[in-house]
Amino acid sequence: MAAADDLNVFREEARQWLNDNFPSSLANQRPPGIAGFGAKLSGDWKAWQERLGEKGWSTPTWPAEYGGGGLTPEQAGVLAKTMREIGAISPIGGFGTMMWGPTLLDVGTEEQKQRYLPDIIRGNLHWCQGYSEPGAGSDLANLQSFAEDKGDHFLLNGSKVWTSGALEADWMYGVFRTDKSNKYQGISFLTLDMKSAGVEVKPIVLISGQSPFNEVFFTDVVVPKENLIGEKNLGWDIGKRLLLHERQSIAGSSGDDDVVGGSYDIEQVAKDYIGMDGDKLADGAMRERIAEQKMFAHAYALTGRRFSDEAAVSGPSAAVGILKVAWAKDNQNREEMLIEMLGNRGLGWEGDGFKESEIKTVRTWLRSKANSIEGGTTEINLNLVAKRVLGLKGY
Amino acid sequence: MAAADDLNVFREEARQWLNDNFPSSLANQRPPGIAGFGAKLSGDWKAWQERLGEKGWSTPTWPAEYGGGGLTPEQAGVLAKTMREIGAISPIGGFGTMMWGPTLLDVGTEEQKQRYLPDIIRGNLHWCQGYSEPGAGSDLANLQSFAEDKGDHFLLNGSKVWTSGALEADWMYGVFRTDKSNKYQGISFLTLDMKSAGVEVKPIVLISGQSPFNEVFFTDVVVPKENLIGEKNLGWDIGKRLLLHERQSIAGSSGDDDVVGGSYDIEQVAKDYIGMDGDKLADGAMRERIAEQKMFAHAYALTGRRFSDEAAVSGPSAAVGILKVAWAKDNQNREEMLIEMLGNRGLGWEGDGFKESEIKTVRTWLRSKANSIEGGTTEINLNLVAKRVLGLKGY
Amino acid sequence: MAVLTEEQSMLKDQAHAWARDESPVTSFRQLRNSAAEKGYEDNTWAQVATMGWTGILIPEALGGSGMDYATFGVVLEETGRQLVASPLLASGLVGASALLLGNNEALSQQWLPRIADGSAIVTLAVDEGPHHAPDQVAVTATRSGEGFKLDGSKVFVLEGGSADAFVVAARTSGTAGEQAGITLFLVPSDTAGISVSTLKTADSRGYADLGFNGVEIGADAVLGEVDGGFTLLDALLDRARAGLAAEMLGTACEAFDRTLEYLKTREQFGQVIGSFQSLGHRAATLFMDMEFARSCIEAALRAIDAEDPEAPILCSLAKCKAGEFLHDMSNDMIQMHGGIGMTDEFDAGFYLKRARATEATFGGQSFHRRRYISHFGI
Amino acid sequence: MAVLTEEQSMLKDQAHAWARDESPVTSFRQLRNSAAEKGYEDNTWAQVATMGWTGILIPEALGGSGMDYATFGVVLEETGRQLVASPLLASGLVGASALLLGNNEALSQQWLPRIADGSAIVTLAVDEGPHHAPDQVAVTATRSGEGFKLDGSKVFVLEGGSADAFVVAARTSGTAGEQAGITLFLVPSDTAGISVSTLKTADSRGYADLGFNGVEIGADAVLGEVDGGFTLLDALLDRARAGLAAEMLGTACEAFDRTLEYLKTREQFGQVIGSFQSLGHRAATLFMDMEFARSCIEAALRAIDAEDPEAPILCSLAKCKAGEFLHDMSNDMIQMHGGIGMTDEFDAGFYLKRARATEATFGGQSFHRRRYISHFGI
Repeated sequence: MAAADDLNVFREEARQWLNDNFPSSLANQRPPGIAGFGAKLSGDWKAWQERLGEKGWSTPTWPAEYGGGGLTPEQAGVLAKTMREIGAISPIGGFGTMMWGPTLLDVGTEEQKQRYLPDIIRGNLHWCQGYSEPGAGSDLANLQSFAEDKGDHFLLNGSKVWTSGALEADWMYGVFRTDKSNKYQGISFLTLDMKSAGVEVKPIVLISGQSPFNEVFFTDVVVPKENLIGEKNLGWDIGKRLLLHERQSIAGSSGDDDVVGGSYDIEQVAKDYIGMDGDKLADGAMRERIAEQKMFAHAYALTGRRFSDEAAVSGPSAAVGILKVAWAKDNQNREEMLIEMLGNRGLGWEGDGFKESEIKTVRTWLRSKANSIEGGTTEINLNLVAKRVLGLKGY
Repeated sequence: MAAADDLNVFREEARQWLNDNFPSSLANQRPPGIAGFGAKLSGDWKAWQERLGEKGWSTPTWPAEYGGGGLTPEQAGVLAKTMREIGAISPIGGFGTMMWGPTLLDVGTEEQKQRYLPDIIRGNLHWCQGYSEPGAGSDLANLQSFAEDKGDHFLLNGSKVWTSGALEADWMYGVFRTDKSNKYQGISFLTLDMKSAGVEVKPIVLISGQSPFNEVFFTDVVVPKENLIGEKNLGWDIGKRLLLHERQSIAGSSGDDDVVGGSYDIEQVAKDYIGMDGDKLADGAMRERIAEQKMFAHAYALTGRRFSDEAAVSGPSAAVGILKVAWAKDNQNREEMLIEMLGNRGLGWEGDGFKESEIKTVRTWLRSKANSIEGGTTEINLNLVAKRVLGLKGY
Repeated sequence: MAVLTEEQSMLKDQAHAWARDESPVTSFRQLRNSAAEKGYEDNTWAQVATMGWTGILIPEALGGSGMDYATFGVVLEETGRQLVASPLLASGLVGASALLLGNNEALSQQWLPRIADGSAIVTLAVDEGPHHAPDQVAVTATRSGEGFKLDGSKVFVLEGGSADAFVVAARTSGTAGEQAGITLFLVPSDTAGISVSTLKTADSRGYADLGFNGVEIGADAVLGEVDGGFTLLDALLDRARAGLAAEMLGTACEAFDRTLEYLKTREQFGQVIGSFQSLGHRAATLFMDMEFARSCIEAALRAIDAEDPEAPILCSLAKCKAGEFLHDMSNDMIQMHGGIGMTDEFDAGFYLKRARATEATFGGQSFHRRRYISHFGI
Repeated sequence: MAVLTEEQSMLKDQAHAWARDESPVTSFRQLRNSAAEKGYEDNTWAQVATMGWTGILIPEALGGSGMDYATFGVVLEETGRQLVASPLLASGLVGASALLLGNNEALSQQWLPRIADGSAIVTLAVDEGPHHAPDQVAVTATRSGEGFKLDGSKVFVLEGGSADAFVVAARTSGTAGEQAGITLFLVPSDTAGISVSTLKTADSRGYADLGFNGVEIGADAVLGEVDGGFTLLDALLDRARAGLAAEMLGTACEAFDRTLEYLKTREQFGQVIGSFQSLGHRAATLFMDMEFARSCIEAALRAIDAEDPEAPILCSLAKCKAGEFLHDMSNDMIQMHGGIGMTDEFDAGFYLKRARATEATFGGQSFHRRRYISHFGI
């Protein structure tokens, strides 16, 4: 009972603080961009970013000593609910809060935590992730970018690929080869300043015509020794741990969204492009497929929420790999259904002949094809679940 | 043009012979059982069996010297079409005509062909197939039944499982271990008389309550040396070749059936158990699923026919493995749809509470679960196609 | 799995141990082989009642323990694992819920103590055709003196052959297809004019078709409102669906566990078959389906307990996801076991047959997809 | 593949070599990059015409070679492999078929020689909404003097921006949704009152929306029967569907071949990725889909040539199976290539975009499932 009372006290405290600090002009508004992922906010959004970051509630459960909120998981749940109720959305995010910060909390030195975490919490720096390399594909540990140990620094040469946000990023964290004689035990986890001499970024044009990803080239880039996270040559375990946080963040984000009746209104598209027969969609087969899609998304959201609750108790589990698989499947299925419902309007590329919403749907559909490849292919994630969760051999 | 003329001459010959020999009482009748697979026919059916077998048209393309029809593939096509037109169905079939005979034609000695083929052609003997063994599963070559070479005979001990029709069979052909030191090069292809001392047959009860399969136990069974087909220890290749004929026979049989509007009337079940809304099924989603099922079956039949035509030119190909996979998928999908449409009537097991057709549907549905296991599992067949047709490594 | 209360943990352990030791699948096999008409063993039923599971939902004052649906779900999941055959769901959950929701004090006083101690079986009679369709009620309840007269027939009534009373959905006005005009009645099974025909089903459980031929009942037999019974029926059915979904989850989880164990031990071509990626990936996908189904079922049960207005869509979601997972799992249990899975000697057939029976009960996957999407205006 | 005639074999080899050498996917890439309004290169089109493919169906007396649809399919399969962009299907097959079936000697004499030598493009204007629905024609053709006056609009007309004439399905009586009352007209594109708006589509081909505003045409513009045009339209569409299905098969086969090659050469974790069973089984399944699609398409084309009454259901079967295979294959081409498949630099995106465009043209998979099943009385 005492615990429940404490939560009520906290709820009041949170309400009061939000009342004093959340600009009412932003209620139910989506941020124009994410601080910590390329956006430089201004006006009320900038003020909100600063106040939230100062309070540490952008990362509610991170320790207060590094600038985090220092809340218990229960309190963080109350905070999230309270923010939802008044339509307050955090504009701070990106790789820093989702993956890099949690990993650093697990494995960083005290000094490294003091150095990196405060800026992540405030959304001051935009981090990008240097993992994939040309030719490596799903075999992530097949790294060629070589950080040669030069005594007081590493000298980095090579390249990374599929790096999202690299064009605007301030810093990169990633995995790099430091020993060519040992595949897994020859990888180190490093950070590097993207403004360092010898770093070059080149956008990749996708089939959607957009360029959310980049190639990053390193030519004799000097990386100070202090940028080594964990031990030299033992960075692969840190890298894998971070990926668990990545998948967990997918689980967490789904749990926060109100997927049922969410913002992507497949029902409206169905009404507009197929039409109704009384109170039912005129196409009975499509109606049932929409139901399947929405129910899958609903089950996914409930599972994400449950896994988040369980992770708050026992830490991230390899079981979240199924959420990554499900997320890709659901996205791709929904986008395909939208294209099918749009019919010949679902072929719009540009120009006045198509509505903006139609062209956007086509681009989003094409972009979604990467969902089952990025962040670990569906095949790799199923391998991981088979091995680590089900205990099967041979994966 | 000469060829076409010849075919016209043959068409007339076939019509005349059928007019003289096919009992008109049997027009469009299905035989009460298959001679060569357990049935002892009587009356008009027996007369028809004898005349057809004597003419060799039960196996139209087999060489006349062994009692076959001696027809070209084109002539056989004309014969099949002519028989369809007057509703004449051959009552001769089973493993002998489908797999064992074609294999024997490929690999048997002149003496063996003379010994076995005439009875197969006339449907005089019922053959069963001894392949699977307890515990071997998909690893068919993992054979334990041992035929010890005793000079003038083999002494057979062990058992076979999943042997269909063994209870009524006169003879068995199959693969048996003759060398324990070599997995694949220690197998021989033998025939044996099921009335031999030491052969015991025990039916297996399936989840459908039926017993189409048996276990067959061998205790010191004497198998004469003349029953060896091909060379000793080199029977595995013959065994595999026979399986190709098995899959080819699936292709061929589908091609003969008129699948579109076939005998299993899923539309009628839909009308009776779901109902109509005007000229369309009341359930739009189920209507589209039925369309998918029927179109898959149609595509399967067309492909079976095409593969048969091609095999007539170039012999059986591993590509027929996909027909086995498709056959299982289609059967199982159709049976599941029937059960779903029957609703709570699709749970009938026995008694007056259910119609005979309902109970039969339930039993058939349960039996169909074996379709993706028997005759090579779906997984094994996909492996074979990946390896032999697509040329992929590792299968 | 959601974090359990201490009470729920205890019940889960108790149910798990009892089912494993006292009523495992071999007990069900004996029952099936005996071809017992009523589809359960008296001894099993007596034990279920003795452990108090029949009274989980019933207030302490009426002989129960006054717990909630989430707790009931924990027990049903465990009995579902071993295919325990008893009227626990039909009477302890559905029958009891009808009285708990039915707002008829006299009937509650009369029947709930007997449901709680297992001395009475009360079951729901709703469907009249091959498919679940609660608004298609056509059995008529015409005014007759102070009471009503029932005519028509019901099908596929759970434990219909051994029930002491039926909760009958009948039409006091309107026509089949309308929600308005439906009324629920509690009718003792020995009332004159009722005929009961038991069914022999593939899952070997107790079902019956019922005939009502001028069955006279009093006005005091009404549960809920005359003509306004559909809301009550729908709420009652949602409880039935969520409870059945929990049982189905247990059945499917056991099928999953047994199959996974087989994948780890059965060798072919010199390696365990679970190391073949086609099987390993399928197992991982089934694991996903299992986790998704569990999330939905737990959410549905909690929503009922919390009187959450989203309970109806969550119950449809739960029943559908349980059905989809159990459907695929029961098929894959056979496929992954190969030939042995096809034999009656092995248990996989029991899981398959039970799967389709529970799928068809209280609405199959299609029914619930349509019920779910109708909440979204299309 | 069905056994080919000598003529077909020759044409197949010719088409294969020409597409590979003169109009491979890199040519299409250049076309796409040039953002040419009309969606094909004049030079490509001239070569296609010079090789006589535009005249395959047209009698020798009118400048063609008088071959059959099965032969046309052989060529389209090869051009489909390399995504060759030209009005060959729209004019050489569909436009020509309208005249061949339309029973209007004067129009045939006037247009068929020009279609055959590529100097005129004649295309079909049928749909008016986002989904293919030939009986939903609403464009009106009202009697006006000796002729008719057209009002309304058509969408998604193949090569609509460069066509010299349109075959327009219009309504001379009845209302949208009825088959009776539809009439086909051949209308030169420079007729007063026609407006043409070209579209920029994902597959970078030539499409246009058309507007008809009091377009006056003579009675001699009628193809087939006044009010009875639906039968002609349906037969014409079936030829279009079977021909397009052959082109789609080629597109999908090329995607299959390239992907299979990648599975055999790309290494990860020290082995070629095709050795992973999840990919190998998917490839084997796609092989099945490919073989099934081929059987259906060949049967449909042969049925058209043989005037088989089963041609309509075979054409729906062919278009549906081609669509299903191309849909899955275009998705799997990207997935199996991984990240590289997502880049514009690689060709997979072209196959994917072309796939959905052809799926939507002349009826998608759902349309044809429903058309097929309607033949079975449900």
